[in-house]
Parts: sequence; C-alpha cells; structure tokens
Amino acid sequence: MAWWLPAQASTFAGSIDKGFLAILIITGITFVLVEVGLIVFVIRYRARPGRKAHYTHGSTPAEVIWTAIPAVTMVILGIASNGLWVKIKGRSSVPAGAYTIGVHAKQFEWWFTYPGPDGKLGRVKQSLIDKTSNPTGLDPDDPASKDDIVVRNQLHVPTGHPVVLYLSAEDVIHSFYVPQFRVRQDAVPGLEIRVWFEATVPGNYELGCSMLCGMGHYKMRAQVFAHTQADFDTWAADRAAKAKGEGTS
Amino acid sequence: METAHKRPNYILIWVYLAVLTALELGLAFELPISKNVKLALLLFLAIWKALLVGLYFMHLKFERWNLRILAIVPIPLALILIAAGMSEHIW
Amino acid sequence: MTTVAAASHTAHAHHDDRSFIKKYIFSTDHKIIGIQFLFLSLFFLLVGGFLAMQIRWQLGFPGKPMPGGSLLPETMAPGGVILPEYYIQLVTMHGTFMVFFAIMLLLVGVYANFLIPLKIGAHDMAFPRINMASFWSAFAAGGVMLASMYVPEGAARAGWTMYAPLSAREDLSGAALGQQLWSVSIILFGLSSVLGSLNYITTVINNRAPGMTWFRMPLSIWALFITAILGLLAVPVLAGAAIMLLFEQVLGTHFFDPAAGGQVLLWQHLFWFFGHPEVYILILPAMGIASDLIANGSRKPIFGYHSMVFAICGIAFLGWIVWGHHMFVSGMNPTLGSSFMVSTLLIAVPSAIKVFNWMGTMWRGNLRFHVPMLHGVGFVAMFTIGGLSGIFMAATPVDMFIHDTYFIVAHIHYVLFGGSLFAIFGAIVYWFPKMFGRMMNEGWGKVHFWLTMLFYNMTFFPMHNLGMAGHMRRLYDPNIYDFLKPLQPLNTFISISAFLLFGSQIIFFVNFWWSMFKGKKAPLNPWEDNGLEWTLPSPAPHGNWETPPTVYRGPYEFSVPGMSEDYLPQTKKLPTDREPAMTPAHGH
Amino acid sequence: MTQAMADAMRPPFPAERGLDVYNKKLGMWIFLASEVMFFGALIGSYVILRFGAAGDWAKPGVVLNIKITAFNTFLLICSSVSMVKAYAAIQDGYPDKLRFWLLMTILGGACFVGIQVFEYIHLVEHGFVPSGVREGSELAEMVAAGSLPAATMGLYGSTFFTMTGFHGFHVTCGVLSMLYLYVTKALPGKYTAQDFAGIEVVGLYWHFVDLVWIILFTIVYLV
Repeated sequence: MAWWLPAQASTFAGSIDKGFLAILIITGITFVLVEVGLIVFVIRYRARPGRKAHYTHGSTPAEVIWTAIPAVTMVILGIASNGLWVKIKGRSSVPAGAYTIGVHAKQFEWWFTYPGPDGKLGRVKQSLIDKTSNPTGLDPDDPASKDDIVVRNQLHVPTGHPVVLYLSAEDVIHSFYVPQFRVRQDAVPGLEIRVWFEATVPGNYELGCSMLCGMGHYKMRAQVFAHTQADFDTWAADRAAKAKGEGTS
Repeated sequence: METAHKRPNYILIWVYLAVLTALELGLAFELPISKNVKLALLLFLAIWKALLVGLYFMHLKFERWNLRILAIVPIPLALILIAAGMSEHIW
Repeated sequence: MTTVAAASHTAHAHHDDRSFIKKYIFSTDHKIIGIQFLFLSLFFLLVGGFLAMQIRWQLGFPGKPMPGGSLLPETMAPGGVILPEYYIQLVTMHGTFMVFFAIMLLLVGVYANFLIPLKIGAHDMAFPRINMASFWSAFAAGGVMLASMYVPEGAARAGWTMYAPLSAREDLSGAALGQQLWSVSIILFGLSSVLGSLNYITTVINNRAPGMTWFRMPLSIWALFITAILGLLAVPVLAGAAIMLLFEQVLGTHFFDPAAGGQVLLWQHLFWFFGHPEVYILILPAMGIASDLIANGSRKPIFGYHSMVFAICGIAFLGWIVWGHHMFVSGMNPTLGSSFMVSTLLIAVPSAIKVFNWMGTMWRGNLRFHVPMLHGVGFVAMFTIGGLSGIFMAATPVDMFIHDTYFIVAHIHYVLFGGSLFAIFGAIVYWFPKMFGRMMNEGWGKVHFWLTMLFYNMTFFPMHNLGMAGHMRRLYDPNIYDFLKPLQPLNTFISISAFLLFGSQIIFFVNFWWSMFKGKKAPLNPWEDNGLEWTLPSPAPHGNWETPPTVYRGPYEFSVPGMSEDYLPQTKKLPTDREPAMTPAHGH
Repeated sequence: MTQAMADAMRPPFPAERGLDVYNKKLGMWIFLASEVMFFGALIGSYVILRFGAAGDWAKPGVVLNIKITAFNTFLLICSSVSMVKAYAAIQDGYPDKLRFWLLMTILGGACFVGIQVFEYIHLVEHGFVPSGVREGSELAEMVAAGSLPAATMGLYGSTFFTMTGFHGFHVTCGVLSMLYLYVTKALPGKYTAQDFAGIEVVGLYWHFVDLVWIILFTIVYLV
C-alpha cells in the first residue's frame, strides 16, 4: 500500500480521504470520458481518401451542457469541501479542552513544549532564545513555564483526545506535516498559528518538514508517538517527575 | 475641422491643485478631529487631486471609453491585492 | 552565443541592404526577434533539462556518484556525489529556468513575436525597437541567471518561489551573491516582459489588416493577446516584489523580516498575485496554438469559436482572484481560503469548455495526423490530466494533505510539460517552414512524439502516487523517512524514465538542426491552412507584405461545402464576399 | 483632438479599425497600466505593512521635512501645468511657446530631483536609512528617548526609501526623455500642429508621475 494513501490515524483523516476519493471519482469519470473519446475520434475520423469533414461551427446546446455540468459539480464540491475546511482550520474550530502543545521549528529541528501538570504553556519570547540553554525562548519569569517540558524532535500525543499545537518558527518558514494524521500547517516566523487534530490509532509516526527551509530541509524530521490516554498520562507524569528531579525545566 | 474638444482652463486646474495641496498641509497639523476622519479627509483630497490630473492633464475626460477602461482596469486589481493582504490582520 | 550565430544561416533568399548586424543581431524584424527568442529559450530548455537530470539522479540513486559528476566542482558534487546545498540549487534553478526562461519565452517570446504580425496581417510590431529591447533585456536576464550558478557560493537556493525569509537572509540560505543575482535577473526579466507585452497589445489592437475583425482572429492570437494583458499587469508586481527582495538582501530593509515588524506572508501574496496569472501566461498561448493545430489537422472549423474566446477571457479574469490557493496551509486567513477555493474550482468550467470544444472539433472531422496534429491531440490528452489533478489541490481539505508533495509536482508537469511543451513542439514543427523555409522531418518527428509521450507519462504519472503516499517536495534524500523508504523503487523507475525522456529529446534536437540546413524546401502553404502567414513565401520576407492582405472570413473555414478544396484561405475573395469597411490609408 | 491631427499620427498602413488612438499614445497608456501595477505593488506593500504593524507609526513631520516636500510637490504640480501648456502650444502650432514651456517642465522636474537628493542626504545624515535608524545617530537618540516608535522605524525606512526612490527614478527618466526630445526635436522645430506625438506621449508619462507623487505625498508624508 506504499503507493496509495497512508494509513488513517486521526479523526478527520477519514473525511479527507473521502473527499479525495470523491474527487478521484469525478475526475476519473471525466478522464475516461475525454481520453476514450479522443481515442475513438482518432480512430473513427482519421483521414480517408474521398471523405470530407462535417462542416459545423458548433452547437449552443452542447456548449450550455458542458458549461453547466462542470459549474454545478464544482459549486457542490466547493460547498461540500468548505464544511470540512471550516471544521479543521476555521477560526473557532479548535475543540474546547484540547491538550496544548507548543511546536517551535528552527533550522533543522523541531522543539516541542508540553504544558506539564498545570496544563498551561509558559510564555515564550523570541529574544530569550538561546541555542543550548533555552531553545524555545521560554520565559522563566512566567509561573506557567516552570513545569513545562521541552523535548527535541519527539512529539508525544494522546489518542482519543484533541490536541492543539501552537506553531512558531524561529528563522524561516517550516511546515508541520504528519501524513497519517492528514494534517499540514506552515510554521511562519512572526506568526503563532494554531492547528489541531485528534489522533485515533496509537503507534509511531513520522513528522516531516514539507516546506523548503534550507540545505538541511530533507533531514528535518521528528518522531511522533501516539499513545493511549493512559500511556500518555504515564509518560507525561514521568517526564514531569524527571524535570522536577533535575530541578530545571 | 476645428478644435471640437473644449480645452480645459489649465491654469484654473493648477489653482485647484495648489489649494487642495494647501488644505492637505493644514490637515497634517494636530487638529481636534479623530485620526480616522483625518485619514479619510486626506485620502479624499489626494484622490480628488489625482482625478484632476488624470481627467484634465491626461485628457481622460475627453477620451473614448475604451481608452478610459485601459486606465481603470489595473486599479481594482491592485485593490484586490491590498484588500487580501490587509485581511490577514482582521481575522 | 550560438543562438545568434545560427540565425545567420537561415534566410539568404532575401537580400536587402541592411548590414549583417542590423539584420540578424540587433534586428527589429519581429520574425528575426522571434527566432532569436527561439534559440535563447531552447538553450534554456536544455539547461533546465540538464538540471532536472541531476535532480533525478540524486532521487533515483541517492548518494551514488553521478556519471560525469566528477566534472562538477567540489562545492557542488565532490566525487560526483551531489551535495544537499547543490541539490536545492538544482531544484531552484530548474524551476526558474523552465518557468521564466524556457516555457514563458517559448510561448510569449517566440510565438507572440513571430505569429502576431503574420497572423493579423501587419508589417511588423507596433514598436520594433522596443521589441528588440525586449529581447536583449531577456537575454541579459538569462545571462545573469546563468552566471549566478558560477559564483562562489552557488546559485539561489530558496526554491523558484523564493519564499522569504529564506531567500532574504544569507545567514539562513547560505548564499548571498547567488540570491541577489536571482533578484536582479528577475527585475530585468520583468522589464523585458512588460516591453514585449505592451508591444503585442498595441499591435493587436491597432495594426490588424482590413477585414481582420476581432472575431476573425485565430484563437492563437486571442490567447496571445489575453496573455499579453496578463503579463503586462502581473509581471510588474513580481518586479516590485523582486526589488523589495533585492533591497532586503542588499540594503537591509525589513519588508519580510518579522523581527522588525515585516510580514513573511507579504512575499507570498505578492509572488502568487503575480504567480497565478503567470500560470495562465504559461498555458493560454499553448491552448490557442493547440486550437490552431487541431482545427487544421481535423480539417474542420473550430467547434464553438466564440465560447473558446470567452473561455480564454474567463480563465484570464479568474486568474486574478485565485492566487490564494497556493497559500491554503501558509497560515493565511482561513476565510480567504474558502473564497479562494470557490474561485479556483470555477476555473474548471472554462477549462472544461475548452477541452470539450477541442473534442467537438475532432468529432466527424477528417483527421490528418501530421506531427503538429499529433502534438495538438497529445496536448489535449495530457492537459486534461493536469487540469483534473488540479481539482484535488483546489479543494482545501484535500490540499491540506497533498500540498507540497509530489502530487503538485506531477500536476505542474502535466500542465507545463504535457500541456505547454507539447503545444510548443507542435508549434515549432508547424511554423518551422515559415521561419526557416524548410520542413522538419516527418518520420523522426513522429518517433519523437511517441517516445516523448511514452516516457513522459512513465516519468510523471507515478509522481501522483508518490504524492498520495505523502512524499514531500524538494527532499535531497527521501530515505531519511521510514515511510518513504518503500517508495525508492518507484523513484528509481521515475528517474530511469526521465533519462529516457531526456534522451528522446535528442531526436528532436537533431531533427531541428538537420532540417534547418538539409530539410525539404517548404512550399508556400505546406499544411493547407487558411491563416494569413501562409500567403507569404517560406521563409517570410522582411516587412511581410508589399500590400496589406484583405481578410474576408475567419481562420477556420475548413471543408466548406461546395468548395473543391477542403480549406478556404482568409484572403480568398468569393463572389459573395464584401470588401471590409476599412479605415482609409493615410499618407504622412 | 481633431480628426485630422489624429490621422497624421496614424501609421500609413491601412488597418482594421482599432482604438482610434495612434500607436505611440496607446502604447504609453498600456505602459502606464503596467506602471499602476508596479506602484500598486510598492504602495500596496506599504499599506499592508503599516496596517498590520504592531505599533504606531512615527508622527508626520518628525522624521521627514514636510515643508520642503510640500514645496517640492508644488514644483511638480507646476511642471505638470507647464507640460500641458507645452502640449497646448504645439497643438495650436506655436513651436517657440512649446520650447519655452518644455524647458520650464524640464527645469521643474530637475529641481524636484535635486531637492529630493538633498532631502535624502539630509535624512541619511540624521540617521534615517533604508534599514531604519542608524546606530548612534540623532534619530537613534530620539528613538531611545521614546519620541519615535522603535517597533516600526525599520518598516518606515524600508517603505519610504523604496517608494520615493522609485518615484524619483521615474522622474529622472522623465526629465532625461524630455531633454532628449527638447534637443533632438523641439529645438530643431520638428514638431508641428500636425505631428506632436512625442510631446503628448511624454506628457502622459509626466502627468502620471505627478499623479503618483500626489498619492505618495499624502500617504507617506502626511498620514
């Protein structure tokens, strides 16, 4: 199945695939119609001696038909797609109570900030970013940042619970892409962009950068671990305890 | 054959432009009006001046419609670009 | 450059008193300028093809030394193994050369120049000297772009779309001079394009021969005219953006620098506001040319001429309000995304009208499969695939999945290679006699067509599957990702097909040069077409017509009942034809 | 324009009816349409950037000298009037009046460019540069003192110099082409009431440049 759509592992992966297949059917029918028509015409109407082409300048009913059918199809397709689009990317689409994760993209790595026990992400400031001691620019003066967990190139998410990511980029545009979740969103310097999804199938996935971001673009990869809720809670508690033990975030 | 077209009084247009520029300058000072009203007034005066130049100096007022269309067509396109760019900040 | 030198051999039949330099190098004759553009753009097509082969080598055989790669300097490919920084230069320059300097120059530079005066019955362009300036600034732009590959840090490396801030900051991209030269070249290119466009528009509006009314113009001229309007209004926006980018690189301005309040998405809005009309600049002339080829090959009037014209205008109009579909996942306002989706989907309507009308033209025709006709039919077949795959990307939720994957790479190549380039090959063969006075070889032309068709589909169709599997674009080595490892055999297959595709172009190349000197002498009207250009000798002389032709009908009157021949030239006066109500000639 | 004059500037080649405007004039209008898009991109970027800017923009008159620019604006308006007077003069068949008014226009345009160069030198001395505010300059002190907004000065410099710079470049091109026409055509008396295409075409360009300045002056200097 490597040449087909990847496995579905998020709540809207199924809907997106349905949209894909619907378009595949519509375009497939058109494709067969046109290509078979061309082949038939090419064979049937090839030049033969003593034959003359039919003299016509066109037909208005035909024009109306092949204007109206695509127009109606496209409008229906647009309306149908827009519902899903608004559900995924709309302004108020993020479900209430979604688990918050901060994603900080830089050449050529992903940094993930988990909120820790308080469930809140600390404030970040671009000016505080330091390559070794503070890669995401977390503000130590913010109480919410005290228990935050910062992890490099490993995204852990629970299944069965919506997750909202706050995407930021440090230098150039990067793009967050997990094919199995069917989710993609650019991380743009100067903007904080929210994107949400809900993983359904526990497992290991890969996160790739899908926007050319420099010569290391190809290796800007992170691992995605979708845990069951219980496993995720254990992992989070474990990391929180570890962070406390080290005395730093 | 004659000068069928009315030639505008160019000096009068010049006076108009000078007066409008002076008005704009007056608006540039601190005035007891809101910023937005001031902006609207300034844009209004600027467009008025631009129209005077376009219509009289560039003779658009005396040209056929098909040439006027040529002059007008790019403007909505540029406005679409600006509107889309600005909409990034109001959602 | 070889381009100009070769032009010298083309027309020795017409000796006029202009010096060699005036005649062939700094020529103001639209036909010579068209031929100059032809050599220039074919050269860049070749360069772009070479770059593509290197990309395909790396993807098909990652990390293996490339044959002949040891010729490249250490900074690009030490020991013949392509470096990541060289790979992204390859990707960037392949896109830049192909879009701006190959396809756009081939369609707008070559055929707008060569065909407009010939097909509307004018002596020359309205502004011959501006036309010459247009060629030489394109030449300079291409020279600068080519030179940028040989500066110490290498060429621009931010993709042909040059997204800021990667393109704007040398500390992030790793190239300073290469990036700046890209901006300079694009500004020069913008100048060339505007000069060309204003010439084409003026010529079509004011210099049509008596009787050549708007709705008697061939569809190729309609398409080139509308394309010129798109170029006129879109390219200055690119030039403005490139100027801002250049200032960002050189003067340290902050347009796209969020740290100082600049906006990253501003570049994308400006670029795609130009970029989407640009897409139609690249396909509309091909559509027009294909219409001419198919009508001629079918020996039938074009089906639905008026709706074809309106479809061209509709595509051009919609082209201005769809640019946001390149930015669905860019962080753009999602409400804008919804409106851009609807306008984008609507483009399917005029495109469908065109495809069905081409089929209507072939229906009950008497199809002659000369090489241009083969390319015309190939164009329709391949453009259909490219157009249909566009619908996937237009639907926003689906686009979220396949954006920036190989699906879009497949789409753009189906439109630009399967669409534009097939039409261009057809056009080259079709108007070769009018350019050089000789015919291209028919047999080798057919071999070239079939091999290209086969290998082209083997190269680009599997890319749809790569994209569906989630294969991102511009990856130096996809095997970094576990989920892309199973796709390596497919990538290798694509690469081998691409090499064969490139190899089959050698046939065309040889045929082109051989026919120029040794081809069969061309008669006046080898394709039995109705257009005005076929009333002129092959090659057409300087100044085109002694006395202007008078036009009595549209260009597609094939197989008119009651006529002995199956074509009826636009200039042939039948007893029932009335003289056009033309504006009288005016002396100085 | 009268029919006879229009005819004189028409190509001698018989043609299907076009726009009833001679080629050079039509070409100039088409060129101006592309210029609208060019300035539309520059001005549009300014509007978008300023609209989306995080903080306030510098108050008018603090960095830029409005008085001298107002005079410059007036100068450009005057040169537009003198251009149209030159056009009217040759239309009525007075080549000597044409020479006078054309020379006035050239002088006006040249003065405009001169004053703009002077303004630029002055601004750079004070520390206003395309990248914003130069370190250690007079303006940098004002930023530090809070009388200028630090957050938007970078954008201010970028947009100001790009827009006015390209406008100045267009004015320079206009002055040079008018000078060329003055020396090669107007001085030898080659323009007549039947043929003054060059004057009309360069005039259109000149008025357009004036028109752009009217917009720029308002949105850059006064808002």
